[in-house]
Amino acid sequence: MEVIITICLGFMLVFAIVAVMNKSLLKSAIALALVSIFLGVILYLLTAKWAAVFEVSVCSGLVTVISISAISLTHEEKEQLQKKYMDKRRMAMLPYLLILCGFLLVFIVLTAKIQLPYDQLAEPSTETLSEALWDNRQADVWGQIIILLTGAFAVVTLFKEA
Amino acid sequence: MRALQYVSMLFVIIPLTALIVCSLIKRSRQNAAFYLLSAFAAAQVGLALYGLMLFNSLNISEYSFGFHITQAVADVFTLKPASLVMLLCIGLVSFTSLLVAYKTMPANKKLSYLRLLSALIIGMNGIVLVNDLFTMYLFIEIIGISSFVLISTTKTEEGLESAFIYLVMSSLASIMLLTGLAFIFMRTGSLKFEYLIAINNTSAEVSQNALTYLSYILVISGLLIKTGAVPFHSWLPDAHQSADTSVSVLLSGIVIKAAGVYCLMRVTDIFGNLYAIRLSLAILGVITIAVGAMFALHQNHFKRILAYSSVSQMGYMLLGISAGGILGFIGTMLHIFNHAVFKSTLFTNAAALHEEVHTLDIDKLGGLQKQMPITATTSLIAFLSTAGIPPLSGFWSKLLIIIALWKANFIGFAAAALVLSIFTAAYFLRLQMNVFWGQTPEHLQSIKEVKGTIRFAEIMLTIITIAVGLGFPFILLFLEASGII
Amino acid sequence: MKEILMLAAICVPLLGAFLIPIFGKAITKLRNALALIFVLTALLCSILLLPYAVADNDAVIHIYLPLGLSIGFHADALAVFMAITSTLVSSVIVLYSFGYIKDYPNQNEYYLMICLFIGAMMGLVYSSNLILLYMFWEITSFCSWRLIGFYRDRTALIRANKAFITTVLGALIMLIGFIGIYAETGTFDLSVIKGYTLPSWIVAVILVGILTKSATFPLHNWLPDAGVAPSPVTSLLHAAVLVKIGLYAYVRLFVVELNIDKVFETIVPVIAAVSALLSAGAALKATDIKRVIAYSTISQIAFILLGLSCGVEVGLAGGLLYILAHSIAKGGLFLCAGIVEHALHTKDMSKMGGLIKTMPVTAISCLFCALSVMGIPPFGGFFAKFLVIDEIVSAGQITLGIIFIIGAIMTVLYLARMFSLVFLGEEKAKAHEGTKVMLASVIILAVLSLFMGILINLPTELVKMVGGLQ
Amino acid sequence: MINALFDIISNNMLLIFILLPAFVGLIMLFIRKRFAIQLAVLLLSSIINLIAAYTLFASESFSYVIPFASFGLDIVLVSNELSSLFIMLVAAMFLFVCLYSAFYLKHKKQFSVFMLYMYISLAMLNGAILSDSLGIMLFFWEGLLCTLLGMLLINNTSKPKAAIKALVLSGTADLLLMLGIILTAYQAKTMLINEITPIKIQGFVPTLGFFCMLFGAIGKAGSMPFHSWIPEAANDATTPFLVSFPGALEKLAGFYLAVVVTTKLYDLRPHSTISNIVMTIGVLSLLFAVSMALIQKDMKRLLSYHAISQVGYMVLGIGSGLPIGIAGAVFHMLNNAVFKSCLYMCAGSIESQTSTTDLKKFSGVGKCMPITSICFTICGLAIAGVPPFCGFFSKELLFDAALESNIVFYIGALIGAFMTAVSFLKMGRAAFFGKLKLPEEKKISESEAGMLVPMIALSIICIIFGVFNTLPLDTLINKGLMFEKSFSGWPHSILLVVISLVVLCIAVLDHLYGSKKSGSALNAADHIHYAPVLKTIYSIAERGYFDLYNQMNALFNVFAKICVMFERAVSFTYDTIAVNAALLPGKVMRRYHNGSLGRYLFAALCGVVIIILIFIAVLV
Repeated sequence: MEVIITICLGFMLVFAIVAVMNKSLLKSAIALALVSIFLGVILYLLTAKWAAVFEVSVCSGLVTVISISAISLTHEEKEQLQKKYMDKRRMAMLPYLLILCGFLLVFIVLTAKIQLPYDQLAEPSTETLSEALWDNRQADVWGQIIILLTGAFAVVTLFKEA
Repeated sequence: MRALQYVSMLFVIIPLTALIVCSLIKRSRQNAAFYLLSAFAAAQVGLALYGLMLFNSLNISEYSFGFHITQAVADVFTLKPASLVMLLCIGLVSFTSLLVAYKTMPANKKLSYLRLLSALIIGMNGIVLVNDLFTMYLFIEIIGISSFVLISTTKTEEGLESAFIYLVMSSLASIMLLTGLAFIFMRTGSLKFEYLIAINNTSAEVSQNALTYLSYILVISGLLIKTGAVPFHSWLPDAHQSADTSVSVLLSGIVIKAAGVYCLMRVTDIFGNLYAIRLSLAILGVITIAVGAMFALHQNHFKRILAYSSVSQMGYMLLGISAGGILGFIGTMLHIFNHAVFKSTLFTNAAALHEEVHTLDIDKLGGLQKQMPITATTSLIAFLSTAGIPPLSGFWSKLLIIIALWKANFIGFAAAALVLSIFTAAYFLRLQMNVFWGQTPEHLQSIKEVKGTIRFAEIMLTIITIAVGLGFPFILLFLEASGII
Repeated sequence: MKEILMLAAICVPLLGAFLIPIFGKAITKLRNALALIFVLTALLCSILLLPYAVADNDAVIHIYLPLGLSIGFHADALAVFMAITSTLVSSVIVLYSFGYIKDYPNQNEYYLMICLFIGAMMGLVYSSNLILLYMFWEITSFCSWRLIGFYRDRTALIRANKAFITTVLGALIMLIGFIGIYAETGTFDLSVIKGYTLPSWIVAVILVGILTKSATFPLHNWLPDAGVAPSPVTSLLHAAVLVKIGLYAYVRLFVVELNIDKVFETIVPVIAAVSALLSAGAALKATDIKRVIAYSTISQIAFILLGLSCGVEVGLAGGLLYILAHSIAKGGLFLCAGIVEHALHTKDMSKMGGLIKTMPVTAISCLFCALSVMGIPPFGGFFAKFLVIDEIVSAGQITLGIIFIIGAIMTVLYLARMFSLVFLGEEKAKAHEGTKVMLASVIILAVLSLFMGILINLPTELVKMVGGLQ
Repeated sequence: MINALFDIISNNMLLIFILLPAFVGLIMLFIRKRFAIQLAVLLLSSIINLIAAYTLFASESFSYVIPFASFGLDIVLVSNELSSLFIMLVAAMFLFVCLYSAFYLKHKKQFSVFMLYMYISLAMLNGAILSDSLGIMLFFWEGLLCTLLGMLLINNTSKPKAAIKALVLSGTADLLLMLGIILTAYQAKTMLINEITPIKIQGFVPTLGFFCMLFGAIGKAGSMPFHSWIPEAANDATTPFLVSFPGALEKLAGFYLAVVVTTKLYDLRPHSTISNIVMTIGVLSLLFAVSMALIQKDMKRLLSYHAISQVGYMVLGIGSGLPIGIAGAVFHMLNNAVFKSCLYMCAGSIESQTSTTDLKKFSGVGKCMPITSICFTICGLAIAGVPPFCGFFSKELLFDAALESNIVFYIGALIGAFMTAVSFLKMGRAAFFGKLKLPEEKKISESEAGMLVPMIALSIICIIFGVFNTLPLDTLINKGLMFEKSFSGWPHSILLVVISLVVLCIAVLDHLYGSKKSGSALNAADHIHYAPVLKTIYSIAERGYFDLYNQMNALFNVFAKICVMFERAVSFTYDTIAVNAALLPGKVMRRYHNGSLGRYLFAALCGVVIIILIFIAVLV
C-alpha cells in the first residue's frame, strides 16, 4: 500500500512539473488532469472514497474543461502568447518555486514527525450515502451542485459567446 | 422566531431561484431576468435589515437552520448579526453592480453576467451562513470560479491574463486552505465551528501542536490571498482593472470581503484568537495599508487606483480582526459595510466616466467637475469617507478599529494605521486633482453628466455614506441598546 | 434659550452652507446675502451668548453616547470669545468676497465652503468632546483644501493638496494623542476629564497637530504656499480662522481643561520663538506681497503661542487679546493685498510702488492694519503685544522676552518694507481703487483695529472674563 | 450747575490735556480754507493749554485714576512737580511752534492734516508725561510714532526713505522701551512710577531694563544710535515738522523720560560703570553728530546734526548722575528746545523766500531778511555757548558735571563745543553775511509777521534765560526736579569759564583760518573735513556706516538670508524629499509588479514565510 501511494505521489510530482514546464498549454492542462487523477487514486487508497470521487470529478474533470476552454480561446494567438511568455521568462522561476514549496512541505511534515495515517485507517463508514451527504453535509452538496453549475456557465460563457 | 426562520431561509432560496431562473430564461428575455435579479438583490437588503430588527427584538445572538426533509438533518447554516450585515452588503453591492451593468455590460454578455452573478451571490450568502469549515471552503470555491469567469467576460488579452493570474492565485489559496483543513480535520475529526471552538478551549493537546499551527498558517494564508492582503495581493489590481466595471464593483465591494475578511474573522475566532494569528494579521495589515497606498500613488488608471485602495483598506479590516474584542469586531463589520458602500460609489464613478469619456486614464481626464457635477461630488464624498474624514462613515469605523487596537495593546499598529491613512488622502487627492478638479481640457468641454441607473447608484450610495456617517450615534445607541457594547 | 442660541451659531452656517448652491443656481444675489446672513447669525448668536457665558451660566448640550463618545457642546467664555473673534472677521471677509469673487466661476462652491468653514469653526470652538473637535478640525481642513484650490490652476491645486496633506497628517497624529487620552481615561468627553494631567508623549503628539494647524515652524510650510488662493480665502485661512484653530485647541486643551507637564512651558515657547524669528526673517526677503503677510502670520502666531504657553494665567489674556487684534489686522492686510492684486494682477512687490496716490483708501487701511500688527498704539496690536511680553517676562523668561522684542523689531522692518514697496515711492504701475464693497470691508477692519486700541477696555474686560481672571 | 460743571472739569482736569488737543485736532481736519478761523482755533486752544498747564504747575501735585482696562492698564494720571513742569514746557513750545507752522503752511493743502497730527501729538505727549502707569505711558509714547510717520509722509509719499527710517528706528527704540518698561515693572512688581523705589542697577536684568528704558528715552530725543532719520528728514520733510519734532517736542518728551528713568526708576550712581557708559554714549553722540554737522552744506541738514549733538550733551549730563548734571541737562534741553526750534524757524523762513536751504545755492541774505538774521545770530550764539546767552550757562553746568565724572568726558564736551562754534560760524557767515547770491533771479524780502513773531519771542527767551537764569533754573527746573541746591547765577568755577572762552576763541581763529584757506566762509571747515585721518572717517560716515538703520538692515539681511535658506530647506523637505520618500517605495515595488506569475507566487510564498516566522517568534 505504502509503495503504491509513494509511486502515485511520484507521478503526481512528475505530472505537476510537466504541467508547469510544458510549452504547450494544452499538454499542461492534460498533465494537470493527470495530477488530479493520481490524487484521486491516493485518496481512494486512503479510504476517502467520496473525496476521491469528488477530486476526480471536480478537479480533473471540471478544471480541465475550464482550462482547456480558456486555452482554446487564446488559440489564435497561441504562438504570440507563447513567444511572449518564453521571451520574458516570466514563468522561469515558477517550477523551482513549486518544487521548493513541495520540499518545504515535506520537510515540515517530516520535522513535525507527522506520519501518513494509513496504518490507522478509519473503519469503513457505516452511514449510508444519503446520511452522509444529505443529513450531515447538506450544504456541501448544495455547494458541489452549484460549483458544477457555475463550471457549466463558465464553459458556456467562455465558449459560446466568443 | 418563525419570521426569522423564513427570513433566513430566504437568503438561500432567493439566489437559488435567481440562478434557476437565469439558467432557464431565454436570451431574448434577459432584461426580465435583470429586473428580477435587481429586485432580489434589493429584497436581500430589505430582508437583512428586517433580520437585524428581528434579532434585536428577539434578543438572541445566533440562529441555526437547515432545510429539513427528515428530522435527522443537522442545521447546516447559522445566522448571526454579523452575517446579516454581510448579507446586507452583498445585497447592496449586487444591486449596485446590477445598476452599473445595466449600462456597461454588452447585451450579448448580460445573461452570462446574470447567471454568474447569481452563482456568486449564492457563494457569498453561503459563506456568511455556513457553520462548517469545509462548507466554507466549498463556497469560497464557488466564489472563486464565478468571479474568475466574470473577470474574463471582457475577453480582452489583459482580461484573460488577469483572470488566469486570479485563477492561479485562487487555486494556490484553495490548495492551502484544503491542506490546512485536512490537517485540522486530522487532529480534531470535525470541521464544525462549534466543535472546533469547544476543542480549542478544552484540549490543549489539540490546540497547541505544531501541526495545528501549520494548519492555521495555511488556512490564514489561503484566506489572505482571497482578501488580497499584501503580499498576496498581486492578482487583485489586474483583475479589477481589466474586468468590466460592474464586476469590479462586485470584486472590490464584496467578494474580497466575503471570501477573505469575513472568513478570516470567523477563522480567527474559531482558532481561539491566538496571539500569533492576531499579530500576523496586524503586521500584515499595516504592511497592506502602507504598500497598497504606496502602489496606488503611482497608478494612472482610475480603476487600478481604486483597486489598490481596496488593498489598502483591507489592511484596516485585518487590523480590526487582529484587535479582536467586541469593538474590533464592530469596527471591522462597520468598515466592511462602509468600504462596500464607498468603494462601490467610486467604481460607479469609474463606470460613469467610462460611459461618458471612454477612458479611465487619469492623465487624459481633467476638470470634469463642471461637466459631471454629480459624479464629481459623489466621488469626493466617497474619497473623504475612505480617507477617514469625519463625520463621514469611514472615519467612525476606522476610529473603532483603532480604539480596539489600542485596547488590545497594539498601540504601535494603531498609530501606524492612523498615520498611514494620510496616504489614502494622498492618492485620492491626486485622483481628484487629475480627474475632477483643475481646468477642463478642450476635448472634454462637451462631456455630459451620466444618466440613468449609474447616476441613481451614485446618489443612492452617497446618501448611504453620509447617512451612516451622520447616523453613527444612532448606530452606537442601537448597539448599546441591544447589549452588544 | 442659550442652548438654542449655541445650536443656531453652529448649525446655521454649517447646514445653511448646503442651501447655498441650491439658491446659487437661481439668484446669485440671494445666495450672497444668505452667505452673509449665515455668518452674521453665528456672530449674533455668539454675542448673545456672551452674557450667559460671562455670568458662568454656560450653555451646555450633552447627549450621551456609548464609548465615551458623547455629543457635547459647551459655550464657555473662551469659546464665545473665539467664536466672536472669528465670525467678526469672517463676516467682513464674506462681505469683501462679494466684490472680489464676483467674476470667477465656481462661486457656489466658494460660498458653500466659506459657510461650511465658519460653521465648522463654530462647532470646533463650542464642542466639548475631543472627537467632535477632531471632526470639525478635519472639516476645516477639507474646506481650506477646496478654497485654496479655488482658481483650479495646477499650482493652486498642488498647493491645496499640500496644505490638506500637511494639516490632515498633523490632525491624524493629534488623533493618536486623543485616542491615547481615551485609553487612559475611557472617554473623549472634556468635561469629564477636566483637570487630568496628560502624559508628556500625548502632549507632544497633540502639539504636532496644533502646530501644523497654526503653522508653526517646522510645520508651517503649507501656509505661505497657500497664498495662491483668492485673497478673501487667504484672509480667512491665515488670519481669521484656520490658524487660530490651533491656538484655540492649545488653550482649550492645555491651558483650560487639562494639565500638562511643566517642561512644555519651556519647550513650546522655544519652538514658538524659533518659528517667530525664522518666519520674520523669511518675510524680510519675500517679494510676493501675500507671502510677506503669510510669513508675518507665522511669526505673529508664534508670538501668540509664546504668550499662551508661558504658563502664566495672565499670559492667556494677552494671547487672547493678541488673537483678536491679529485676526482683525491681519485679515485687513490680506484684504488690502487682495485689492492691490486685483488691480495690478500681480503679487510681485517689485512691480508695485506709489499706489497710495491711486488707491489712497486701501493704502491708509493697510497702514492702519500694518501698524496694528507692528503693535504701535493707538492700534489694537499694541496692548496685545504689551500684555504678551509682560507675561513672558513675569514668567521669568527674560531671554524669550528679548527674542520677542527682536521679533517685534523685525515685524516693524518687514511691514515697513512692504508698505513702502507697495504704496510709497515712485509710481510703477497704473492701478485703480477697489470696488466699494471691498473698500468698505477693509475700512471696517482698519477702523476696528484702531478702536480696539483706543477702546482697549472693552476687549480687555472680555478677555479678563474669558480667562476668569481678576 | 456751574459749580457742578466746574467740579467735573477740575476732576477731569488731567484728562483734558489729552482729550482737548485730540478734539481740536479733529476740528482742524474739518476747517478747511479759512485761515482766520484756523488760526483762531489754534491760538485759542494752544493758549488754553498753556494756561491750564501753568495752573497745573502752580498747583499742588495730585493724582487721578480712571478705571479703564484690566491687567494694570488703568489710566493713572499724575500731576507732580516734574510732570507739570514738562507739561508746561511742552505747552509753551507748542504755542510757538504751532503759530509758526500755521503761517508757514498758510493756504497749503496739507495744513489741516498737519495740524491734526500736531494736536494728536500734543495729546500723546501730554498723556505720556502725565501718566503714572508705565504701560499707559508707553501707549502714548509709542503713539507718537504714528503721527511722526504721518507727518513725514505728508505730500512726500514718493520719497519715503526718511519716513521708513524714522518708523523703524523710533519703532526699535520704542520696542526697547517696551522691554525696558516690562523689565522694570517685573523688578518693581508695579507699573506705577510713583510706587517704584529706584532700582539698583546690579546684575543682568536691571542693567538690561535700565538701558532699554534709556534707549527708549534718548531714542525719542534722537540721540545716537537712533538718530539717522533726522538728517534724512531734513531733506524730505516739511520745515514745520523739523521745527516741532526734532527741534522741540521730541526732545522734551525724551528728556522727561530720561529724567524719570535716572532719578525715579533706577538708582543711577555717579561714577559708576553704568554712568560712564551712558556718558560715553553721550559724548560719542555729541562728537559724531557735531563733526557730521561740520561738513554739511545744507542748513536744515546741518541743524539736524546739531539737534543730535545737543542731545549728546544732555545725555552726558543725565548720565553723570549728579544733580548738577541733571539740572544742566534739563536746562540745556529747555534751551535747546528754544534755540533749536528758532534756528529751524530761521531756516524755514529763508526757505520760504528762496525755496532752498542749500548753502551752495544762496548766501548773504542777511540784508534782505534782517530780523531773521538777528534771530539766527542770537540763537547761534546761544547754541555755541557764548555768554550771556542761555546756552552758555547750561553748557557750563554740563561741563562741570563732566569734569567731576571724568576728564575725558570734559575734553570730549569741549571738542564738541569747539566744533559747534565752528560750524555755526560757518553757516551764519555763509548764509547771512557776505555777498548776496540767490538760486534764481528774484526779489526776496523778510518773511511774514506771523512767522517772525515766534522767532523773535524765542530769541528773546534765549537772552532772558541767559541773563536771568534764576528764572529757569530755580523757579522751573529746581522746582520740577526738587533739588535743594541752586545752580543759578554765574558759574562758580572761573577756570571752566575761561577754558570755555578760550575754546570759543580758538574756534573763531580756526574759522578765520579756514575761510582764508578755502576762500569762502562756506568751506571754512574743509580743512578739518579733509584732514588726513578724518577724511577717511568722514567718508565712512557719509556712506552710512554709522547709521543704525543701515546696520540693522545689514544684520537682519544676513539673518533673513539664513532664514530664507532654512525656509528653502524646509520647503525642499516638504516638496521634494517628503514627496519622493512617499513615492519611492511604490516606485521600487512597482518594478516587481510586472505581471510575472512567478513573482506573484514568490511574493505569496514570502507572505507565508512571514506568517510562519511570526508564529515561530510568538510561540517559541
